[in-house]
Amino acid sequence: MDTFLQQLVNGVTLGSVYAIVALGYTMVYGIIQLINFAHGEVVMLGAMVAYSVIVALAGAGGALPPLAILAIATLTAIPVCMVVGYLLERVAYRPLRRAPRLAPLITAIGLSIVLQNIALIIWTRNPLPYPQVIATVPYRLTATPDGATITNVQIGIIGLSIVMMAGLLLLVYRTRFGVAMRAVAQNPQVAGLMGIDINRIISATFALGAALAAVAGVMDASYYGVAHYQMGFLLGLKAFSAAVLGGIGNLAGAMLGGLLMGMIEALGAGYVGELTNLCHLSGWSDALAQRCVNDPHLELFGSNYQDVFAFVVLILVLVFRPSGLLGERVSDRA
Amino acid sequence: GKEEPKQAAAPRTETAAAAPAAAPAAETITVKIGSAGPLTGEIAHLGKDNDNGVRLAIDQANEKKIKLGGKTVTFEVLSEDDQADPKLGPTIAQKLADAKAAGVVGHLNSGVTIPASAVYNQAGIPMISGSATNPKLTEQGFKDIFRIVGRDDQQGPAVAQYLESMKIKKVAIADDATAYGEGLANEVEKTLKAAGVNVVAREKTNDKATDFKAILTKIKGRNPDAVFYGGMDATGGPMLKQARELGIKAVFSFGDGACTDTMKKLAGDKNAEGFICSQAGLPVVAASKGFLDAYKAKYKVDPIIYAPFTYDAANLLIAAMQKADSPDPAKYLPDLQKISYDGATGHIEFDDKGDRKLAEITIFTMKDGKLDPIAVVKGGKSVAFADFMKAADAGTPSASTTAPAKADEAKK
Amino acid sequence: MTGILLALRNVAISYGGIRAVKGIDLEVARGELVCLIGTNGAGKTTTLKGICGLLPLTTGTIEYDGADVTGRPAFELVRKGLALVPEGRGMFGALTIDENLTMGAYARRDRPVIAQDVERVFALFPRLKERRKQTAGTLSGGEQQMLAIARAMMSRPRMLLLDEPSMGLAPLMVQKVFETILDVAQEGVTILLVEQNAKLALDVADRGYVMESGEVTLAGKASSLLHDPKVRAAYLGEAA
Amino acid sequence: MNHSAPGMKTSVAAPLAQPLPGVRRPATAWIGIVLLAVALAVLPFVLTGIGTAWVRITNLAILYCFLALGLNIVVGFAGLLDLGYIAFYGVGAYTYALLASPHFGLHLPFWIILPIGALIACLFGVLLGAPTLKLRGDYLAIVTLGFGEIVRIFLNNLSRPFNLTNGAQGITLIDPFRIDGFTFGKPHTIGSLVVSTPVNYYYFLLIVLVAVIVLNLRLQNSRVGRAWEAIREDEIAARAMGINTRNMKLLAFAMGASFGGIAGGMFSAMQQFISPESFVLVESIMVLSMVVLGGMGNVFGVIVGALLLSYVPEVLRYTVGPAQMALFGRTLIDPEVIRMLMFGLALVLMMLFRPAGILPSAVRKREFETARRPGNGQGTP
Amino acid sequence: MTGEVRPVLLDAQGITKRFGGVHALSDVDFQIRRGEIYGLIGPNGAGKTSLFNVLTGIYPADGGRFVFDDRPLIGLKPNEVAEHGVARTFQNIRLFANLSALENVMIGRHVRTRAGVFGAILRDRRTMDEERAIEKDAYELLAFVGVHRRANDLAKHLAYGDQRRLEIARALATEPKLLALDEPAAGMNATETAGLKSLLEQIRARGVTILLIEHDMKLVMSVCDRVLVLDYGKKIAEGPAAEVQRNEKVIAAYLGGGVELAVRRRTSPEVRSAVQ
Ligand SMILES: Nc1ncnc2c1ncn2[C@@H]1O[C@H](COP(=O)(O)OP(=O)(O)OP(=O)(O)O)[C@@H](O)[C@H]1O
Ligand SMILES: Nc1ncnc2c1ncn2[C@@H]1O[C@H](COP(=O)(O)OP(=O)(O)OP(=O)(O)O)[C@@H](O)[C@H]1O
Ligand SMILES: [Mg+2]
Ligand SMILES: [Mg+2]
Repeated sequence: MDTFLQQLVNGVTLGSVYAIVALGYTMVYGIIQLINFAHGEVVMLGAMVAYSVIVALAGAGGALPPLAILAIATLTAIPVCMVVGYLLERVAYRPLRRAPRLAPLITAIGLSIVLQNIALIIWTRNPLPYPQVIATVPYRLTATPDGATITNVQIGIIGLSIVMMAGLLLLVYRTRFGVAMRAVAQNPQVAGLMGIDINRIISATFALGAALAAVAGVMDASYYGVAHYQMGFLLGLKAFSAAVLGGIGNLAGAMLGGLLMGMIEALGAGYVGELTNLCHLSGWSDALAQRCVNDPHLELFGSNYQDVFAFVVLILVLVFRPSGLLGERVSDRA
Repeated sequence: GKEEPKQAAAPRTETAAAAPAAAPAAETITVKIGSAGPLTGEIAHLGKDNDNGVRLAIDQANEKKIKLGGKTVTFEVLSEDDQADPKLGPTIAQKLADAKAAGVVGHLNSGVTIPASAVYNQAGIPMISGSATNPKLTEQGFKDIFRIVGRDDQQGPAVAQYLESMKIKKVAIADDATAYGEGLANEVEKTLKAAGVNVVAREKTNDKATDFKAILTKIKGRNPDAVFYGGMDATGGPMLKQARELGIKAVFSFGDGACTDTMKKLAGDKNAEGFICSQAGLPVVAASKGFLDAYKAKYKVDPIIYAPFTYDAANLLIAAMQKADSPDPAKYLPDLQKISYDGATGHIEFDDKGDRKLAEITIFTMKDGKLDPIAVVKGGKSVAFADFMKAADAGTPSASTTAPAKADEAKK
Repeated sequence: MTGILLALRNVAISYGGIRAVKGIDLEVARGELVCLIGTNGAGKTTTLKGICGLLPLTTGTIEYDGADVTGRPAFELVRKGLALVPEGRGMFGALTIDENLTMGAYARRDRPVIAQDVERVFALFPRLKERRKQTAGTLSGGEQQMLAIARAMMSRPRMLLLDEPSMGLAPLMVQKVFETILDVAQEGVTILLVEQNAKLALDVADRGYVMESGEVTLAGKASSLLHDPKVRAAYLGEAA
Repeated sequence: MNHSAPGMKTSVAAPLAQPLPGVRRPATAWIGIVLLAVALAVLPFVLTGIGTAWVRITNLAILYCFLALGLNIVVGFAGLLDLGYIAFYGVGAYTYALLASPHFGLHLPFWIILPIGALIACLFGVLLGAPTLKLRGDYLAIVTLGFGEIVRIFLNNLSRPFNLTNGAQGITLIDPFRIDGFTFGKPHTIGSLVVSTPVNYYYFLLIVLVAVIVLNLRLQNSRVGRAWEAIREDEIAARAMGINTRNMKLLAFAMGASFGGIAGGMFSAMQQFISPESFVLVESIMVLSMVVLGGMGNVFGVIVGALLLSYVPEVLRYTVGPAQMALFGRTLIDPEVIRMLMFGLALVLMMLFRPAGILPSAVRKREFETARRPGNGQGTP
Repeated sequence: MTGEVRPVLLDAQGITKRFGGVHALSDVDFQIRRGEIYGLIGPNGAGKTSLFNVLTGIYPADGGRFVFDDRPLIGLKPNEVAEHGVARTFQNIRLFANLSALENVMIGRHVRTRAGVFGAILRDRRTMDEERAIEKDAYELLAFVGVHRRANDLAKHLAYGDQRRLEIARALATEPKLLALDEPAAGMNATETAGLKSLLEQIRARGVTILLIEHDMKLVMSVCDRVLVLDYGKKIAEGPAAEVQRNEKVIAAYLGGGVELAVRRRTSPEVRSAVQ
């Protein structure tokens, strides 16, 4: 049971990161129906910029308290990423707003390659050990001596994610900017007729998503301890899947999807093997029982199928709820 | 493009030069050595490292003004990026064949090396890989394909034997689901099981992962005494770090892909302390201080993993050419097959298949922030490093293949 | 300050190569209700879109409230009190009726008055009040048309451009909509009305323009257009 | 009243406005085709002159043409965004590898395996299509992406507990194509002409490519092709017109998948070694980029896209390093990094300047451009 | 025409459709006879379009059944309904916007033609003959509705009225027994509507039964044999057009007191003076 609790903690932490990244995808998708394939790269840039700042500050005597270093690093990464996000939209997506749907998808892929290679030039191709400015302190969750723990870093990540998500929800559902965002998402031309400056709203949405991505990048890298110029790709992909799982274009959906994705991955890796252990069936066949004496973990699907598990859940959800968990069923009036 | 005439021209001069009586003695010839590996993509840092190894060897050879057939040779490195993409393997091989490379060092991964090897074989160009560990590479029956790194089924058992010698009861095994990582882990698993060690978990992640908490938590639940991970330092380091964070106290062990200083940086000094890893051949630090210094002097960084092997591979090609007194593959190939050479990674001889003969495998541990050799495994036996060195000093046959001079360096 | 609120001078608009509007002049005085009629494809919608800054002009200028607003983006004009009820209604499909109305008032900042205005449009269109939490995308065609007009009124425009407001409305509803238009006009809002129901349009309007193939072919008092034999033949379904 | 059968008989007898499809080609077109054929026939020898590597690159490019054409059926014709297309390629490749290698000791001839591979891939296509038919747009994209990953992960892991695919180690010593003792895997000498292995395959690939192109063109201009177009434009209206959208979408998936399967088989034979590394997501993305960049829905556009994206990186490989040397006298940045940078930038720029693709299909072009000849009739009835 | 009772083509019994709490259709019964033009009117949101959607299989019904040409329709998919001989147009035009007018109509022929993948690839004689027939039929239909001069123009570039007619041609291409038109006159002026009227009559003359949703009373009154009136999803009246027009309930719910009168009454003195 302790293992289960630990997996849950792992899953929620990872899920929080996914959720924050997924929000960026979902906002951009919601507003201009674009899968911003380069979003993962913005996450990576966030981690990298913060890395340089941390290294510089920590190297410069270390007079600053660790939390301050981390804060300064993140606060530097955020505007850099916002500018990158803004530029992405301005240079590569805006001119294609009326183009066939897949054209911006390809520019997004192109930009993703470009950003990766720029990062490669700046930060080398080696995996960078992410400075651990904050010493990890585990807190025990149960009475068992060697049981499940939650670390201060995990608590920080989960807490910060919740704060950011709440802030975003407030922004989108309680402010004029938020309403305008949703209106542009629905029908940009008419939104213009309501007095909304569409371009500004779209740019702002990109910048906002990029700011979240920057924070997510720092969280991810400092949690797992590495940053790499290609770290954004897989993370982005997972987060994008999470956004779809929750219902793309839907903020609450992205959060739910992110959390679920994190937990599915953790629990999937942790338990699929156990569930598909052929040795549970040794009663049925002697040959099997024989093999199981030597090898009690004759797992049909082990942690190697972790991603399969995640995608199967995704596909099942979409088969039964074609617009994702919380996606509005935009009924197509005939 | 513009380069075509140049490329077409280059081999011509070379072939002319290779013809014995054609030129006066003062003439120099250019011999091209291919260096193939991923220079872009996920594991480009390793590819670059390999390339650096080759370049170092070639630079040194050029300084020596080697003569072949009476002519001074300028060696030239043709670096090709295979992007670690199996599909590109044959294309790159063909490019090197077209450019009339006299020999090739590469590629990095088995997945690329295997399809490429067929092309080298057809073109009759000797190829030596310093890092492709998949046994299949040399099982294809190609006479001109060699490797100087331990095969998975040599290295894997070695680590396993060492673990076994530590009297470990329960082991968890993980790999990165690549040909390298999986192959190695499979061999470790096989050997351990045969020795009656309980393998309590067999997990997989992937070579791009950063999150290992899920499988580590599962492993923790099984309470192993040791964990073996088949994979590279880029994933091995973070894994080690996360394991310690989760409170896993088991001994961590790795293959050569994670037998690097990078581990210390990625895992954190404290976490890295005490992990075990293996490397084919005799310890880098010991056997070839010369190589290490030269590498550091030239590139301002430490070699990552396989650079000493590719360095040796390039030197092997040159040595064979010198023996045959010709850069013509057909001429020097027999000499390459029969070669006996002391390199940065120890003594090298090839068996019939083109694999390194009876390679020693050294076990290291991270001690006080440094990779320390603790044992040498050879022919299925693990000998403590100090004992091995003593034996080498005494000139006991068990270490006869090691050049004493190198062992001396190691002692100090 | 002149009495003219909106003036188009030699306005031409094309879609790529096709000239949909070929250099027209059109004026609307403050407080006036002007209608623009014409066959399908005459360029009426194109003209309205051009005025609102949704389409770029190839030539010509547009003056609104004494200022040259040629080439200004739509949102700026809305902030100056120009509102368009677009053809095809332009719903925010996934937003509720309430939210659509809020969007209409986006350019305004007087919250309490906005709430009052919501009640005012609900009084005009009780049907909308019944469905206020329903998403606009699922409303019937007529309901959407009502919402579009209501939403435009939420911006408290000084000038309202209506593109075929009666399209798809039941007779009773058409009646209501036109009553509303007159009410709005009476409040002092200037109106430019594009309408297929020429009879009705000319009935309520002060002046009218007739467009054909991108050109204004007739203009004058609504009453005189109503009796023009060419108009009667082409738009009122009467034999010439 | 007279109940005549509701039908097409109408009193309005109008002359047809344009010639019917399937028109005869003029003589000049035939000459062009013959010239092109000759050019393609001698191409490998010209390329060998530059370097045999170029023949191999060309072979891979043709293989990508197959893939892009197959994906074009799904994405370009039927409008279904598929990000996991490479899975079918993988299925085809593994089918070939398992049936013609020492792995299971089977050595079936290729003309039997290729159809089997196509069939199995086709089955996978239906398997993927069936549960996802209701999904639209980007939801479909992510599901197909997931499917592609699932297939790859299975290929990578089906080595235990029972060894089906040999896992990440891949399958070695795959048989090359063989016809009656003639093997594609070895050079042959005809008179004084040496026909190398890649050249052998080149001709085979070229013939298949021509067949595939004809097939695509014919499909596009057919009742089936129109039904796909209708679905892409407006699914609800298409259904109301009596088009069985479910079957037509499945058909698109199945056909696209079969193409992928055949291409996979050929890849296996050419490489003689395959491992799951060749069937990763990035490959799917690459093929999609070829389709979109070339001009979705236009068979020739797609081919241009495939050739371009296959050759550009190779050309850059040959030029970037030397160019840098010429400009700065030394290598400032790794040529490979610059190559990737330029490749990424090229994708962006080409899309910015030709958003509908390099050779847009008639329909896609219309979608984007607002320009049009004015029609002559807007009359009332 | 009036005296003779024609056989029933479509028999609808107890049709019910709900959207959440909204009862779009409650227990609607009606019958359409062969060869007639049957009107469907009612206030906005009465459920007319919903009835079309249920009939053509786009929405599943929550209750009731349709018997069409002696075969039950309920539960069929839209394409199956089309195969049975029901074609429709859409209130918000749904043409294949980026295809030419001709291609739009050719797609309409899909359900009455057979060629499959193999035919397409092999191009056998039968397929080619069929292709030619499809194109010829499609062009004739375009001519029939009067948009043949724009056969090669994109649907989205056609003027609104032409688009409406093109939609009708596309629907006719499926050789329907029943043609369901959703507000075909919307956006047309009186003169254009008169043209539409004659088109409807020509279609009827070809033996196609028509179900017509329209708000243009002049058109409804002049072409419809019988009219069904819906209000809030319920049937409030049915019968010959003239009769329905006088029905009190229909006047109260739908027709009102005549547009012009009401407008005049409300017109302000200033405006009135300006108008006169
Ligand atoms: N997006 C477009 N692209 C190309 N041509 C267009 C486009 N929109 C309209 N047109 C053409 O421009 C001309 C004018 O169209 P417009 O919509 O302004 O006419 P309208 O007077 O509003 O007609 P309706 O009464 O049918 O609404 C028509 O010929 C139409 O086909
Ligand atoms: N998909 C849907 N989801 C929710 N409500 C719907 C949906 N479709 C229709 N409705 C509701 O059902 C009712 C009937 O709508 P319908 O479109 O059938 O009206 P209609 O009679 O065609 O009106 P109009 O004349 O304005 O077109 C309306 O109140 C509408 O809001
Ligand atoms: Mg219009
Ligand atoms: Mg309706």
